[in-house]
Amino acid sequence: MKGLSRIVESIASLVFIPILVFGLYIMVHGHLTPGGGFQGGAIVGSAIAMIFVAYGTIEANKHFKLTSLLSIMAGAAVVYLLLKEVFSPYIKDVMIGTPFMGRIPEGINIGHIASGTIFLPLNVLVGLIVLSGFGIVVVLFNQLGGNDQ
Amino acid sequence: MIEFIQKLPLIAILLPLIAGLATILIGKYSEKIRNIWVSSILGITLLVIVAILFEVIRNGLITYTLGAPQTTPEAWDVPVRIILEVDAMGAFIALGIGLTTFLASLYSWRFFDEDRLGMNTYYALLMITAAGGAGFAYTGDLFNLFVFLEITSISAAGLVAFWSKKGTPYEASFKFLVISAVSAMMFLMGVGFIYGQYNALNIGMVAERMMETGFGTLDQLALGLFVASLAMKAGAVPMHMWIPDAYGETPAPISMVMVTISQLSLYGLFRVSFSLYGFNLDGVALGWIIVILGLLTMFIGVMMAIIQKTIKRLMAYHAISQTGYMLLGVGVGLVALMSGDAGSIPIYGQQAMEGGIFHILNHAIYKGLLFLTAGAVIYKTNVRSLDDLGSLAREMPFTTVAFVVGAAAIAGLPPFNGFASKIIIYQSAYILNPFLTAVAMLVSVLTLASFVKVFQSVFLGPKKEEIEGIGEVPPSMKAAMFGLASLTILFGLFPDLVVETIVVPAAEALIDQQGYIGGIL
Amino acid sequence: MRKKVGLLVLFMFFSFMLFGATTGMSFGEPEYDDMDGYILENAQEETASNNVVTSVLLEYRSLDTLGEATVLITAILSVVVVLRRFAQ
Amino acid sequence: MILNLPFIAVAVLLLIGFYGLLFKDNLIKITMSVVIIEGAVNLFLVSLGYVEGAVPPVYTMAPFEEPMAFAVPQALVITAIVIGIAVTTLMLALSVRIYQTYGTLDTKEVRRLRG
Repeated sequence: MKGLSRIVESIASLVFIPILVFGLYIMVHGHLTPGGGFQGGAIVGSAIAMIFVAYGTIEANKHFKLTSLLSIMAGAAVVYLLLKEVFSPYIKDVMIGTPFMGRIPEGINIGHIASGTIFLPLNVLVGLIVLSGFGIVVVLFNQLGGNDQ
Repeated sequence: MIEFIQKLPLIAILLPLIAGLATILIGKYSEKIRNIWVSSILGITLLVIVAILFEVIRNGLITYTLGAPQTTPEAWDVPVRIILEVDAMGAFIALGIGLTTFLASLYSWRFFDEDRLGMNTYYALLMITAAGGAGFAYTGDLFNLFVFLEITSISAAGLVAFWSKKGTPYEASFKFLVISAVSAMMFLMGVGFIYGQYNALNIGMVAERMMETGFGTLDQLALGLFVASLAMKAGAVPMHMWIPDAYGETPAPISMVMVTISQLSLYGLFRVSFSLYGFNLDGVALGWIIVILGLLTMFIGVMMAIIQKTIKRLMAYHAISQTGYMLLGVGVGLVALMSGDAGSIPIYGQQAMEGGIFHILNHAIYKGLLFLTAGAVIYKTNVRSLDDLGSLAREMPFTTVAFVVGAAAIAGLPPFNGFASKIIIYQSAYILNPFLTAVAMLVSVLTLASFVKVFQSVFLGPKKEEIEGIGEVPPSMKAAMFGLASLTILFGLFPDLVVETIVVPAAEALIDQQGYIGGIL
Repeated sequence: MRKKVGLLVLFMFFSFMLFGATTGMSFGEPEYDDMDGYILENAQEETASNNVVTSVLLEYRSLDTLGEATVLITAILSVVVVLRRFAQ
Repeated sequence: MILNLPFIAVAVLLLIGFYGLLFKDNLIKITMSVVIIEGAVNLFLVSLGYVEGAVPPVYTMAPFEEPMAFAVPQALVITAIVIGIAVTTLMLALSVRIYQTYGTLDTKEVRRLRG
C-alpha cells in the first residue's frame, strides 16, 4: 500500500515506542497482572501493523524483512521448547522456595517482579513468537496489492 | 532408566517439534544437510514410537504426568496436570503416523525437483504433523486432544496448499480447513459440556465421575457432538466430500500422510466411545450406528471410485470405502461387546475388533504404497488422467511391481495384508449378520475390478511414443516404495504373528475401560 | 431441496443447543470444583506467581500452551507457503 | 442468577454461525461464519468457569473476601482464541489466492471454473 500523509507518519513514529513499551510491560508482568506472552505479543504486533499502514509497504519493508522475522519466530520457539521442556525441571526446582524469584508471600500481596521462577523468560519468548508471527502475516498480506508495487 | 522410559512419549512428541523448528533455521545453509537432518529425525521418532509400542505391550500402560512425579498431587485424588496415557491402542495408532511421515520425508527428497521453493517450510510442516499425530495418539486429556487435532489439521491444510501450480490446491485446502475447523469447534463444545459438569478434563477421571453420577442428558449431547465431529474428520459418509479434493490435489507423499491423519480421528472416535463412555452408554445402539455408517461408507466410496478419471481421485474414493471396513469391524465388535453381559465378551466381538484395528494399519500401509506409485507415475509423466497414460510397464518396472502389490492388497487377495484383516472382519461380521459380509465382499470385488481397470490403462496398453525412455524414479522414492511393499508382503505372509503381538493387546486395551481409569487414580 | 434439509438440520441443532444450555448446568454454580479449587489454593505456593491463569498456562497445563504456540507457528508457515509466490 | 443467559447467547451465535456456513457461498462470508462459531465456543468455555460474584483469579491487590473464578477455563480460552486466529488467518490467505486464480469468490463459480 502507499503510505499515508506526512502527519500520520510522524504521529505513527511518535506513538510506536509507547505501544512497544506497553506491549513489553504486559509481557514482562505476565505472572503478576492479567496478561502474558500472547496478549503482549498481540499489542506489539498491532504496532507493527500500524507502521505498515502509516509508512506504506516499501518504506516499512526496509525495517521488517520476512527472513529475519521467520528466524526470530523459529529461534524463539526453539529456545522456549528447550527452556520449558528440557531445562525447567532442574532450574525450577532449584529456584522454587528460594528468595531468588522463587518465594512470594501467601495470599493477596502487592506483587513482586522477581517472582514466578521461569515464567518471566517464558512469557517474553511466547511474546516474541506471537510478535514475529503477526509481523510475518502483515508483511505477506501487504505485498498482495497496492498501486506503488 | 525406568524414569527415562516413562518420558518416552514426551520425547516422541517434542523431538520432531524442536527439529522441525530448527529446520527453518538450518535450511538456509545446504539442501543436502537439511534433507538428511529431516529424515534422520523422523527415523529416530519412528524408532521411539516402536520402542514405546513394545514397552507398552510388555508391561502395560505408560502414564507420564508433565511436571510432577505421580498422576495426582499428594493428598488429593483428582489429577490436576496433563497426563500422557499410552495404552496399546494409542501406541498402535502412533505407528501409522510415524511410519508414513518418515517415508514421506524420504520420498520428498527428489519428488519436488522442479520448484525447490519453500522446501524448508514443507519439511517443517511435515515434522510438526508428525509431532501433532504422536501427541494426539498419546495424550490422555480431552482439551489436549482438541489442541493436537487442530495442529494436525492446520499443518495438513498448509501441506495440501503446497503444490501451487494451478488453483485447485487452494480450493481443496480451503474446503479441508473449513471442515476441520468446524469439526474441531464441535469437539470443543463437547469438551465444554463435559468440563462444565465434572470439572475434570482427564479422560480417565471423567469416565470415573460419569460412572458415579450416571449417564445424563448433557452427556448424550456431548457424545453426539464428539461422534459427529470425529466421524466428519475421519471421512465417514455423510461428510466425506472433502476427501477426494484433499487427497486428489495434494502431492503424493502428503496424500499418504493425510490417510493416517484421518485414521487418527477414527482412533479419537474409538477412544471417546470406549474409554470415555465405555460401559455407561447403551453400546448396542451406538454399535449399530457405527456399523451402518461403515456399510454406507464402504458402498458409496467404491461406487464413486469406479467412475473416476484421474488416478489420485480414484484412490481417494477407495480410501473412503476402506474406512468403511474399519468402522464395520469395530462397530460389530461394539455391538457384540454390549449385547453380551459386561463380563463375557463373545469371541466374534473380540475378533471383529481385532479385524477392524488390524485393517487400520494395513490400510495405512497399502494405501500409502498406492499413493506413492501414483506420485511416481505423475512425477515421471506429469499426466494425471487415466486415458492418456499407457504402457508404462516397460519404462518403470519397479513402480509397476509396487502398484501390483498395492492393488492386490487393497482388493484383499490372499498373500497380502489386505486379505489378512478383511478375512477376520468377514468371519466375525458373518456371525452377527450374514448381510454385512455379503456387502463387504461385494465391495471388495468392485475394488478389485476398478484397480484392474487402472492397471490396464496405466501400465499396459499400446506403446506411446512420448513416454520413450523416461526411465525409473530416483532411488530415494524407490526406497520409500520398497519399504511399504515389503511391509505389505510381510504382514500378509505372517498375519497371526502380527495380530498376536500388536493387534490383540490393542483391542484388549481399547475394551478394558477399568484399566484405563486405573492408570490415573 | 438443499435449503430445506439445511434448515431442518440447523433448527434441530439449535434446539439441541438451546436444550443443553437451559436445562443442563446452571451458570455460576458449578457442581464440582475440586480441580480448580486445588489450583487456586496451591498455585502461589507451587509456582510462586500471583496470576493463577499464567501458572495454569505455563505450569499445570504447559503442553496446551506448547501445542498452541505450535498451532500459531504452523498457521504462519502455511500462510508463508500459500502467499509465497508473491514474496519473490 | 440470570437463568443461563450466556449459554443462550452461545446457542444463538451458533445458530447464526451455522446459518452463514450452510447457506452463504461467498468465501469471505464462510470465513466470517467460522469466526462467529469460534467466538460462540470461546464464550461458552469462558462462562463455564464463572462462580457467583467471583473476582478474577489474580492475587495482586485482589479484594479480600470475594471468591475467585476458576483459572482453568480462562487458560483454555486463551488457547482456543489463538487457535481461532490461526485458522482465520490461513482461511483468509487461501481465499485471497483463490480469488486471484479464479477471479471470483463465489464457491459455485469456483467449482464450475475448475470443471
